[in-house]
Amino acid sequence: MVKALNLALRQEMERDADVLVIGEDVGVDGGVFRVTEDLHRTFGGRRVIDSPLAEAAIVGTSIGMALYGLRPVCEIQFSGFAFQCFHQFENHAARYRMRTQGRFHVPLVVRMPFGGGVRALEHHSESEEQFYAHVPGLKMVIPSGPRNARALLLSAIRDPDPVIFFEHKALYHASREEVPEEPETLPLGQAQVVREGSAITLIAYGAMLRVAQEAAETLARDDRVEAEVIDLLTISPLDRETIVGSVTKTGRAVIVHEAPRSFGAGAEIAASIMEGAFLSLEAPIRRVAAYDVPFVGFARERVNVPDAARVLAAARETLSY
Amino acid sequence: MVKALNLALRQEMERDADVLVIGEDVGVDGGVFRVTEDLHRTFGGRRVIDSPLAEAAIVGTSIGMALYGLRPVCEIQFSGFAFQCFHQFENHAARYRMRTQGRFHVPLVVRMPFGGGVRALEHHSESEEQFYAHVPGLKMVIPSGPRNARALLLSAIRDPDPVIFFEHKALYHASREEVPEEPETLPLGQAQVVREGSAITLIAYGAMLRVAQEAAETLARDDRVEAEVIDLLTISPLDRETIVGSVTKTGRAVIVHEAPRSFGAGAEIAASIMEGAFLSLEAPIRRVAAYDVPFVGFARERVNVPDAARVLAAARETLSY
Amino acid sequence: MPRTRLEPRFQVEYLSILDSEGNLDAALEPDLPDADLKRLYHWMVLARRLDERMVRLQRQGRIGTFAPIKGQEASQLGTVACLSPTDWMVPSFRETAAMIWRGWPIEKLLLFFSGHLEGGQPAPDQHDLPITIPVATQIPHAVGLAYAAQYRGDDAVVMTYFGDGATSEGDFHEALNFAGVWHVPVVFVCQNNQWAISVPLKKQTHSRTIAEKAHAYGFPGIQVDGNDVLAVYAAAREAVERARRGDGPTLIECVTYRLGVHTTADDPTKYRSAEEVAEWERKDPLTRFTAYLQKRNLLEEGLEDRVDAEIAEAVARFEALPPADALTMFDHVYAELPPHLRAQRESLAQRLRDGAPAGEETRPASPPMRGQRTTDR
Amino acid sequence: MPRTRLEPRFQVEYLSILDSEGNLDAALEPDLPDADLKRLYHWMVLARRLDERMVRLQRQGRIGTFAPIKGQEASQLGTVACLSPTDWMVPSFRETAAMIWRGWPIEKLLLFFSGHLEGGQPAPDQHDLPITIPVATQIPHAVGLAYAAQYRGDDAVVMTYFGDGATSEGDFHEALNFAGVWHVPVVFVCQNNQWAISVPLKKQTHSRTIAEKAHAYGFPGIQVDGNDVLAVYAAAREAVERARRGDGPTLIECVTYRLGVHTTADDPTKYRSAEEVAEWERKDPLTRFTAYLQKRNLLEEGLEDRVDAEIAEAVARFEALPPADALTMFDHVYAELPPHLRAQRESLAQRLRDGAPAGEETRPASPPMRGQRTTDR
Ligand SMILES: Cc1ncc(C[n+]2csc(CCOP(=O)(O)OP(=O)(O)O)c2C)c(N)n1
Ligand SMILES: Cc1ncc(C[n+]2csc(CCOP(=O)(O)OP(=O)(O)O)c2C)c(N)n1
Ligand SMILES: [Mg+2]
Ligand SMILES: [Mg+2]
Repeated sequence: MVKALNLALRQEMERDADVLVIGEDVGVDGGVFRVTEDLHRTFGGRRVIDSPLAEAAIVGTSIGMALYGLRPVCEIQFSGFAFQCFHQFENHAARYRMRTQGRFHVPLVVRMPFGGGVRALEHHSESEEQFYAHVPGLKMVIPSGPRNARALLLSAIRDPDPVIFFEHKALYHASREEVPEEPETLPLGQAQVVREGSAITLIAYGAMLRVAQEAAETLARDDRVEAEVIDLLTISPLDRETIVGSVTKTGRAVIVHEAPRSFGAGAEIAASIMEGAFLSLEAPIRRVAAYDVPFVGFARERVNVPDAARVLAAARETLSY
Repeated sequence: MVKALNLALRQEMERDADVLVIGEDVGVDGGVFRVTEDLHRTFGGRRVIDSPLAEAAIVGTSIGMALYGLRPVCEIQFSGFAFQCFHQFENHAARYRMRTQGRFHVPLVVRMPFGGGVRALEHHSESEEQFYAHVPGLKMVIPSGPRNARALLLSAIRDPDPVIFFEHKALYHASREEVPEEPETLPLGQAQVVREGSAITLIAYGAMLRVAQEAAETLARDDRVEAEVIDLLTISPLDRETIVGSVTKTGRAVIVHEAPRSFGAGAEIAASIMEGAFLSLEAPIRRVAAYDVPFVGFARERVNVPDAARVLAAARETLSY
Repeated sequence: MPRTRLEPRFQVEYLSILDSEGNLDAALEPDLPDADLKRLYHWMVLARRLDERMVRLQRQGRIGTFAPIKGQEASQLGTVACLSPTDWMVPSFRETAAMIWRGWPIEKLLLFFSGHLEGGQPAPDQHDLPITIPVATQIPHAVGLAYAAQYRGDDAVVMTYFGDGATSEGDFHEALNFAGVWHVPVVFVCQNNQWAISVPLKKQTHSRTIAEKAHAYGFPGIQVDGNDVLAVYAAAREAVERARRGDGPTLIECVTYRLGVHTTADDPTKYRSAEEVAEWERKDPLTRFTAYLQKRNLLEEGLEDRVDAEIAEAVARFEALPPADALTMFDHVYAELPPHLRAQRESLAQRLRDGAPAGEETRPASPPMRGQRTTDR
Repeated sequence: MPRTRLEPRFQVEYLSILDSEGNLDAALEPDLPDADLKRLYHWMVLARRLDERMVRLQRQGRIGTFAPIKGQEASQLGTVACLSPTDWMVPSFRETAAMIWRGWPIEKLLLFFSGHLEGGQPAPDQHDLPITIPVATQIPHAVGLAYAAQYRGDDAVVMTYFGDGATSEGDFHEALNFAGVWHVPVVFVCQNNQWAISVPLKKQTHSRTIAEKAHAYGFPGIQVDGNDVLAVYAAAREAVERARRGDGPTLIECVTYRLGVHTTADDPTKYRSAEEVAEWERKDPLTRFTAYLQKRNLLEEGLEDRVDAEIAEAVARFEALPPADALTMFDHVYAELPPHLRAQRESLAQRLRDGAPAGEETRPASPPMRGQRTTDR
């Protein structure tokens, strides 16, 4: 996925001189995950900015650049350090369009590695999508693989509004896929049905998509049950139509995410399904998520991050409800 | 409610020399809402600290004081400015107990005025409880009137863990009630059934409780329908037992909050009800909340903040579902 | 080299040209054409009268809470007067004088302070950001604008305003540090009015001056008598020229005073003495500038009346404006309306058709910025 | 007083006592008993050998990513040696030397860096905070501890560590400003190792020294040769005494160098030259101190071997520790387990009874702090 993201950045920067990259170690070093590799060499230090170590100013100055008409793509080195700039998102990035009644807007993309399962230390393993999803004016995007990552990043950069773009660390190198050379985009705000089924709907995003798919494959193989799998891709604005449409058909749903369960994104998805498909529901919607605990240390992480076995168990309970 | 909160602070400071107050304008000025009125005169500037204008340091230094064994009560002047210190909540206040496996903990209370309906400017009218509710290790408390505000603040100060304490601006002076002189506490994490009913459950907190009660009264008067009304008091940890128990009885629920609807606290409440009372549900759970828009300006606020009419409409639809 | 002193790269200077009696240090007098002096004076008077009028409007419940500028006119106009229209102005929440100079219609300000977002909309050709309420958070935006101007090769300077209290915020520090590293064309104007609501400067920072904080970021800072419009103008012109030349940022500390309330919800008698206020009233920037123009014979007859008429017309235009259309709240969340907002818009439309009250209740509550009064008055 | 210069209240000094050849400025030599010098040396050697050993352990996949300290031993030990056990030490994530001096068992550090929270638990009587990963966020905690000590009337000084990059964060600024206003007993130790991962100091700040940033907060700052343990010790003792006397905070800038990788996931050849590294290797704090003790005849036979044995035993103890008990993850979220966590604990217990794998997969992935390697090696 790293190469796909790098390709998207390179092509957009070639296409549009207003696109620039800013963050900690994104320049000479090419980013700690190498997503911005070689961009500094190609486009120079004024377009690929090694910033001082200050998240609020990375985002705050990028907002200023965006107000001027540039299209900055920020990198926050890890999503766990983005609370340092959260006020710039909530106070400003999300609000300038409204505040100025359309006179200004903020075409900003903020990329962040997120998620666990990579034996990382505290603040390097968490999933914070919910905090962004609850801020009107922001868009919250999470790709699940190289090809949609590249297409969604392209769309995010071209989008006139601020987009928080989460990249799952476990997918950076693990996830490999053919990515066409010519630019592709994917519309923000649209989920994808990546597996058709009629018995139950499994909803996931990021690295959890693979987990959901594994569970679906086992269900098909061992239980002779066809599960439909939805890849959200955009968390907010949430594509309720696709989700509700699917559950109206299947009557059952399991939601999977890595963030702590309580007050997480799964709650909104569940509530939206209940509102939209109430009469079709055959069983309570289940959420498979991390426990409601702070970072547990990677020695204990494996039992906390949802795996196929947990999704499978939840799906079977739902099916036999 | 201002006097009740002031009483709680004064009595706890008299009782326990480790309790101190810190924030912007909390000292000589007595706080912009007068909640800390006269504490500076009584306890002096070392215990009632007029801090420099920096939220992250107010909370960050308070965490240090709490780690030392003191019990700081911070005031963030408006909840809209607490994103400046959100990283100190999420990175640290919520985690020190876990991080040190119990060697340290953070007995910290952070008071913040929140909520709309007071003709205030941007960042002075929002409701951010959801952001705190999703952080494991924090507690999120919202009183609905003078007496429970006083009792909950007492409990929060005595609680060994960090408590975010939201005070609704519209209740500061509007809401009046007898408050006994001798200290009262209320357990954190417990909701209250403030009105018994069997037909539908209305769930609210803060200033929305009054709105829900009005709707319940109208239902009783005009529709001859008895609604049960639950005052959450603590948002997190959420008292699912009380909520689920009530809806198991009534089979119908409407949740009311001022925060934007999507990915808000109402989603968790709805999802929890669905998980806990699925077979009792007669109708989809409705959420009455603000629209998913940034601050609209107080000239338009009235149509955005939920009122009794909206709750009533939602309740009637639910009842006739 | 055991224990050696490192020579400081910068020194802090204090600049004052016109003292409180209107006496001049002719050597430093900026060469301003009479027309410009008159213009400055016109706006100083307009700003003062408008400020007083707005306080009355607020007391009458005709607008909401706002932050008066009385006493800070010279700090704002002396600095903003050095900008050209294509330069950028980034205000905080107490820049009425700077904003009207930059062409904000008075009625827009009134709209803003009566809760209409329309009041925050700059004109299409206006290079100003709107009022920012979270203290210091606009400073990085100014630095980003300056970076963008430099990146595009545009000849634009950015000037941003904030108070003494703002210097304690992390955003102030991070933004000035970026500006120093990037060497961008930005001028930081700190209106040190001695107070952050009830917190005096000595509780705000132990630094002797705010100006010297610039040295931590590797660029010059200067302290100027902020009630001396000539000194402010001279310092600002120097800083703007430095920025335009490509010689980087400057921090200007305008030593001034908030003669009025913090906001119309504030009661300063709780935290400061009448003596202190009286002492600063003797340093009023307006009387001082008047005395100077008097000596130079540049005072115009009936200026106050013309200014008051100008204000009266704006107030009339403001009060003639139609009530807010609630449905427009969905127009500027995103460039395009997503499905869930389309649905929410439709349900609000339905509520309004069903007769839900669209506007605000007409109770004369007077809300925060600083807020206790909202609820007990 | 038209345009006048304000005399600076402080000056920045640079302190160096022992140069890279081990030559001494006798006038400034701190009067340290031989025993203390030997003790310092012992810990310097231990820190160096442990660091090297930990890198090997990480390469072998026996611990996870960590941040080596090679080259910064003098900065850490010269400062921490000035604290008494009842003083407080607040580290960032690169203070192995300071931490072991403060009594952290080596096996706890190894536990920490292999993903066990048990490794972050200070002893009941230990006045240290655990490793903090978010840059600069621990600095306000140190100021709060100092305020609390002063409030309680305890005779305790707080020392906190951070890097050059940390000085760009808002939390650094806000914390130092509070410390200046509150005049609390805290010593800020900045290990300026020239790099923040790949970002060199000149891209980090345009300030000439980090030491002078203290002036913005109204207290002294001093720059010291951070590879000269005697100079570091002298400066730190001065600062600790100042704090204990009640004369407020000090910022110490230790000019040093990270000789190794940023973390074991980092590849410094991408951003810095072998020449630069070689040049700093000539300034190695250990060789320098060795030369000095040599001259004073204070070197002990077989110290390396004794130190290596000490390390080997700790590693053995570490590897003999039982695997993590997954269920304890619920024990320290709150003082009491709320109902929803009781339920979650029960369901995890059930999963484990049903044979869910408790521990981590034993693949040799090597994760961040700095992270690209986690996934492509
Ligand atoms: C981040 C933030 N915290 C708190 C406030 C509340 N508040 C509004 S103005 C103010 C004082 C500002 O003081 P200063 O920066 O000196 O500006 P002045 O009001 O004196 O012009 C405060 C605390 C705010 N608006 N933003
Ligand atoms: C708030 C925050 N942002 C980013 C990071 C990622 N990160 C870890 S160490 C580091 C560089 C720190 O540089 P410096 O302060 O000089 O300390 P050093 O690593 O040189 O000891 C960065 C950017 C972090 N840990 N915390
Ligand atoms: Mg001020
Ligand atoms: Mg460094």
